[in-house]
Amino acid sequence: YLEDVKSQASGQLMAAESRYEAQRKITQVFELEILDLYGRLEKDGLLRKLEGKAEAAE
Amino acid sequence: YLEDVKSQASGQLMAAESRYEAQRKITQVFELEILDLYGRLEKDGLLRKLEGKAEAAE
Amino acid sequence: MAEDTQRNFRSVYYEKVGFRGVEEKKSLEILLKDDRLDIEKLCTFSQRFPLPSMYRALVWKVLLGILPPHHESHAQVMAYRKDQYSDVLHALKVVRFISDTTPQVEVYLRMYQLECGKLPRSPSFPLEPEDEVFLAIAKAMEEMVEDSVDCYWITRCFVNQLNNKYREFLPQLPKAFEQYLNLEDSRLLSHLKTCSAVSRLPYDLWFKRCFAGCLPESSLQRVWDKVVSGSCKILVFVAVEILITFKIKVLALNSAEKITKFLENVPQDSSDALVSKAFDLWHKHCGTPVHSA
Repeated sequence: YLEDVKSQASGQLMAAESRYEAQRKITQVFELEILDLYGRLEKDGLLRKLEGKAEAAE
Repeated sequence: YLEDVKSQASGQLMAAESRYEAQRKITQVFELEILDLYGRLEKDGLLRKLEGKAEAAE
Repeated sequence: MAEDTQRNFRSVYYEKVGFRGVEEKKSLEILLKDDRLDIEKLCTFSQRFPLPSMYRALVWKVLLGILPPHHESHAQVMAYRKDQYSDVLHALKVVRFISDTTPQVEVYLRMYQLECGKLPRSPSFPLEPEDEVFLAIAKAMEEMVEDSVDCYWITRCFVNQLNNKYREFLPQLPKAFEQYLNLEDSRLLSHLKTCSAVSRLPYDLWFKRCFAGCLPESSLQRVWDKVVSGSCKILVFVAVEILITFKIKVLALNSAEKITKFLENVPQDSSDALVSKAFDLWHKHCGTPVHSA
């Protein structure tokens, strides 16, 4: 019976851990996405600046 | 002893649950950041388009 | 004694009119009533009998470890599984990797990739061969499992089983195929050899995709009952039986290309009988698993 209790608990625990692991993977993906988006924003900003200069030079 | 095992198991499960909750909070913060960055990128894109049009109209 | 005769008569009668599974269904229901499901007995049952459709998803989930053996925890564990499913699904939408128009099987693939830490940087990157395998299996699974949470989890664990538990066995299946085909019909094998077709047979379709996209789902799920419950060798006998069933056609084809092309698109109208015969072959060569229930 003791084994039974243990195995039941471990079944639940494993599912809970797996849900947590997925959440961690999501955080990692979000982190990369944020970096990527900042990169794009900076590139955009730079581009606008360059365009602005180009216009001014015309 | 059985009670011991049970309480240990429920402790572990609760720990897993709270780790999940903590990770979810992080994910949620990141999610807001992503939404914000997308918003800025889109505004930028729109702005550039408008500027482009304005120039063309000049 | 009289009762026995009557019961046998009834079984035979059911068999004739197509209710062959009545006795089997009852014995499965007894197994499923246990507070703590006996995984070994469920495996043996699935190895021996086709699972009744209404219990297939449940038994698969238990055998694949999606649900634990204890009935009492099923609701709680399934709630965790559902959370995980919606968390991952939502995350993919946030990063705009999927949209409302993304085909369901591709959604499953992206979810799986995210969970494995293998999500590519952009959805427009070309798919790897293993992704195509996942998609083919997910597509077939969609036809078998109605609920999308169940479908994702079963596909994910089915694919994991192929990649882990069966990792070492799957590459040996082409050799085994050749061996059993030789035992069953050596003339067919020598024809394949003459055409240099042996090394070019659709092994990926057979042994990586487990016939997903090759057999109709109604027959395929009976094969997958065996794969889920522990036998990947059944795949060999399905392949052998395909060759035997379409022997005349195959013997008439004289190039490896034509043979492979034909085998990749075999007619599907007799699939159910084909699968039954493949089971007979399997039992003949590997014995019948003892049903201890």
